[in-house]
Amino acid sequence: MGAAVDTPSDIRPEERMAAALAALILDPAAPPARHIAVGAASPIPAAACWLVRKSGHPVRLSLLHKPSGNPFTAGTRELFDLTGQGRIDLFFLGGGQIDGQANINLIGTGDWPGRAARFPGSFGSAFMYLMANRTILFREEHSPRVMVPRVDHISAPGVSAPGVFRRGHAQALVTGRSVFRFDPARARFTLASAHPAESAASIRAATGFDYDAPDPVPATADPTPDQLALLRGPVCDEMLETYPEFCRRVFGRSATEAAA
Amino acid sequence: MGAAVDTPSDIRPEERMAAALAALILDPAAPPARHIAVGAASPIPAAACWLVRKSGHPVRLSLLHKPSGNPFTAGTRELFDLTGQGRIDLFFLGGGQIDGQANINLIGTGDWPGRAARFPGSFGSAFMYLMANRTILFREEHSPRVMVPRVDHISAPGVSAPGVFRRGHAQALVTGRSVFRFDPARARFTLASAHPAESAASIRAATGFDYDAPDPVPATADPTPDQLALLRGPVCDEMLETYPEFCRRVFGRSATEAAA
Amino acid sequence: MPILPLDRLAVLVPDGALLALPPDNSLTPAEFARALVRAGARNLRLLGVPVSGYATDLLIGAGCVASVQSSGVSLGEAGFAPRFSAALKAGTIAMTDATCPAIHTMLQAAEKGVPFMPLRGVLGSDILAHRADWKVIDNPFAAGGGDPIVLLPALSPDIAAFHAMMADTEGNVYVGRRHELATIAHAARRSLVTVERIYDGNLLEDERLAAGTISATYVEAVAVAERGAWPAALLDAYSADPAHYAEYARLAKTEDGFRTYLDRYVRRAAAEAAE
Amino acid sequence: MPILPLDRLAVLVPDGALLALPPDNSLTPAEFARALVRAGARNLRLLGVPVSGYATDLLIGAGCVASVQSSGVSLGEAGFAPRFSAALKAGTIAMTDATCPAIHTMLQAAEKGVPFMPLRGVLGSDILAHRADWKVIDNPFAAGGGDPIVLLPALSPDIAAFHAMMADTEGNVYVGRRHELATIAHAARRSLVTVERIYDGNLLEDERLAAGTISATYVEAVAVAERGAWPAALLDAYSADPAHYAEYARLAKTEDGFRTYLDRYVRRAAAEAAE
Repeated sequence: MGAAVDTPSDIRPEERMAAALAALILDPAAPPARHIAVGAASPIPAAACWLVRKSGHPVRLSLLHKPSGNPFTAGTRELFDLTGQGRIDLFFLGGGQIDGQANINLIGTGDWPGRAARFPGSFGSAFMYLMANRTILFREEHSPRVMVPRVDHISAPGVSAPGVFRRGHAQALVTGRSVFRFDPARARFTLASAHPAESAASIRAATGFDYDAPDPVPATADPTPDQLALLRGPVCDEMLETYPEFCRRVFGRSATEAAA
Repeated sequence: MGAAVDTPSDIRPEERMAAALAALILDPAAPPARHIAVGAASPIPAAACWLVRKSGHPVRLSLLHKPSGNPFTAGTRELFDLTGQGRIDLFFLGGGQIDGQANINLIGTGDWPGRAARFPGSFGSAFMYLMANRTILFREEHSPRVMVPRVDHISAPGVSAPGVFRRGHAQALVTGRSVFRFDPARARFTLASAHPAESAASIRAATGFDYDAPDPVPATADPTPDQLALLRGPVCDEMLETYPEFCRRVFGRSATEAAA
Repeated sequence: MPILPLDRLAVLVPDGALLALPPDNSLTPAEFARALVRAGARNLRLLGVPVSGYATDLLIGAGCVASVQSSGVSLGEAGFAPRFSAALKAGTIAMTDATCPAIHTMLQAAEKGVPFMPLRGVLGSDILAHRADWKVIDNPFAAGGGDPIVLLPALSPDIAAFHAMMADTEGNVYVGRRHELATIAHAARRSLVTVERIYDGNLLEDERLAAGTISATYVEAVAVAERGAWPAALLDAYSADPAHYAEYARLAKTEDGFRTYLDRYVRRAAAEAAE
Repeated sequence: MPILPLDRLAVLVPDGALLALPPDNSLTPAEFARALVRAGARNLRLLGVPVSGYATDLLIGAGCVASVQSSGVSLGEAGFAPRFSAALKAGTIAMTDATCPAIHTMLQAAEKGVPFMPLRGVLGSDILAHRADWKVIDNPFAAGGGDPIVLLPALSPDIAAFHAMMADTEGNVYVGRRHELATIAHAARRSLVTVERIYDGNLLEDERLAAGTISATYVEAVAVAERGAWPAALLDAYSADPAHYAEYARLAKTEDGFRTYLDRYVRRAAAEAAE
């Protein structure tokens, strides 16, 4: 066991993001999240979804990269088909760059296709962002190089031209420093809360794009002790197979321990 | 055992048609038939294909309605996809009506959709006839009501307008009385052979459409004793599961006998 | 995902529903069709995927059907579908003819969430001439144009019904190699499934069984119906019953004979089960 | 359908072939990629279906690759794909970006034998702006028009390569629940398949196994390669090897380190096998 996670008061940033994501998933003002899909390399959203489910909410989870027992029999294609059918209520997307219109860039910086710095690529974002009923954006790093005025390349657009078939938009953006809400009608973010040790000014300094902010800025709620216990216990149990490295780093647990 | 099929000289009409079809399948002038598909309710073509295979030709057979051990894992859709890919070299089609341009009608007669007499429907013919590399037409009944000047409705067209994507056409038409060859460039049949007891005049009288004919008209070859032995033995063995009624009627054998 | 008695499953089909049915050789829900007759279903719009057989003819004969879209209606070796033919002649049902790959394609478009999909072939068929809902465009990828191609609209059945080998208590259902059933379930708004038996465990967590399993995501409710495909075959579980097909074909030739069939095999069976 | 030694399978890939590869979580042919390195494959045009990982990075590092089309190239939890990133920076490979469902769709169009298929979404993405081969039309089924939709061309890989659980002597191969592999095989002109072992019998004649089997129709040749997906996982047969991914990611950061990796895991393994 890692000594760093022994006490509930010692909240890891990933745990805070997971709890913030869980609150957004359950937001009563948003359309219901009956079926949530989580893409590749998304351990924090996966943790948030398991937290929602282990908290007793009967949500259907489709975890794309769960090696065994996943719900699909045609791999990622079934996820995209499900989303095309309108059956995926919520998806998560990150971004190498994210701008104030909620455009995301997973391609790279500099000349196409990322001559300055190449990111892994757009994966399903160009489809999912338009076809899922809603999307929550997340990115741990909250800095001017990630949160930019305008992305170098658009993997998936935050808003679409009139007439373009689109089911949903970004509901919010969760980072290592704060939570933003997104209003697609205005194509603009509003700061919703700042994590502990952050302030209106520190968020403004870390963010390259313009946004609205209330005064004062509310503090992001801590995960409750129950939530922390769920995250470190049953949530981690579910994630060990898919995200062994994440579980080791955040929860101090290893897959071999679980298997033993 | 049915007494009617005990001697090779007692050739059943279905056996003659199967042998004639087998000769056409192996026609060296036609493109090679590496992969042949046989649709629903086509016992005579199925017998012809098994005869080719049991004669030692390494043809791949995809039998659509074989209940077990068939090659597909998406039912008929996989057959149509295979054909779309250009992988089906030969298919068989029948017709409630067949006309001199090789149009086939599986819809019915009278007003659409077959108010005078309704046939079962077009099945995959509207696709297969254009997309298989070649097609052999077959129909046991050879009469003016089946072989018509012009079909009442076209399920699938014998020839297509210039520019229409089409891989193949009818190679031939095999009936209970004769074999016709089809020339798509001229959209016209030529009588190739008449079965025993038929003549140039009897074929002409039984055929509602116009066609070319050699003089004299060759006789359709009898199935060889080896072919008859194959048909009544190993070919029937393969077909009992799919076509029990056909096997009982033509070969005098029943599935229970085979299972016993 | 509830496991219901069969008669409760049947009443989930509202009058007028667009109901997709697989054919006799592919997990046909025959006992479910008999339950629909007993439940007095009305004005069903049947979709054969891609063709139709016993279940469709039975429902037509029992007066449950307003229209049929299919690529073929027959009883296989037992011949033409008698109640279908009679109803068509009497003008009591509307018939929309299709061709098999077109039905698969319209469902695949719905599965994928696109408004249409193209299909080769079909041009020159009178089926196309009678389908105002099918369009022909010039292939936009053909250099120079002049390459007409058919576009088919997405088709989402209100309900897909089929008979699977088994279901687990999550609602995952096992259809084995018949993957085309997954497309029907994906394309339909709701799937109602009868099964031979309930599987003890999660079908998707067994790698071997998962390959032939449709996720509960698509399944609204399940009912157990032993030998529920009869008189059709079910995978390797049981063979078709040609004698019964022949009996059905003989009786259903006439209205009276069909009533005898209903009394003998549809209504009496239920009465006996209720005793 | 021949069962070949692995090195004989690798030489069936001609220089310049458009080679489709599934990603690390879906039967990736890792050992086959190592055999391609040993065989000195050149100018391969790799297609990630729909994304790319270890095998693609390895082939790029070994100089086998001219271009990559993919929706993402990464080593998962082990981070970015180092040889891909270096080659892209150096300009030694051409990159064509896509988005996952677009790659599935282009293969499905080839599977179906149609010249194109539509896909929702994608509009407004710069991926579309950089794809001269993708078109936007006004949905012909939208009343009144004004509904733009993307059309994607059919894509037929010259060769699909993947690592399946087993093959039978007919050439049928078992991929279990990973049905998307069937689409790759259907769309490709030829499929080359490595397997853990040869199955004694006909996979398509066992109803349970048939559900996860791809027909030999699509398979050109098979080779046995035990643990052939390593360091990736293979269904429920073995898990991924995160330590090896980490070692690869560390070594492949530099050209020299990558050479060390090749000597240690790609070239030496073959030399040992040849002894």
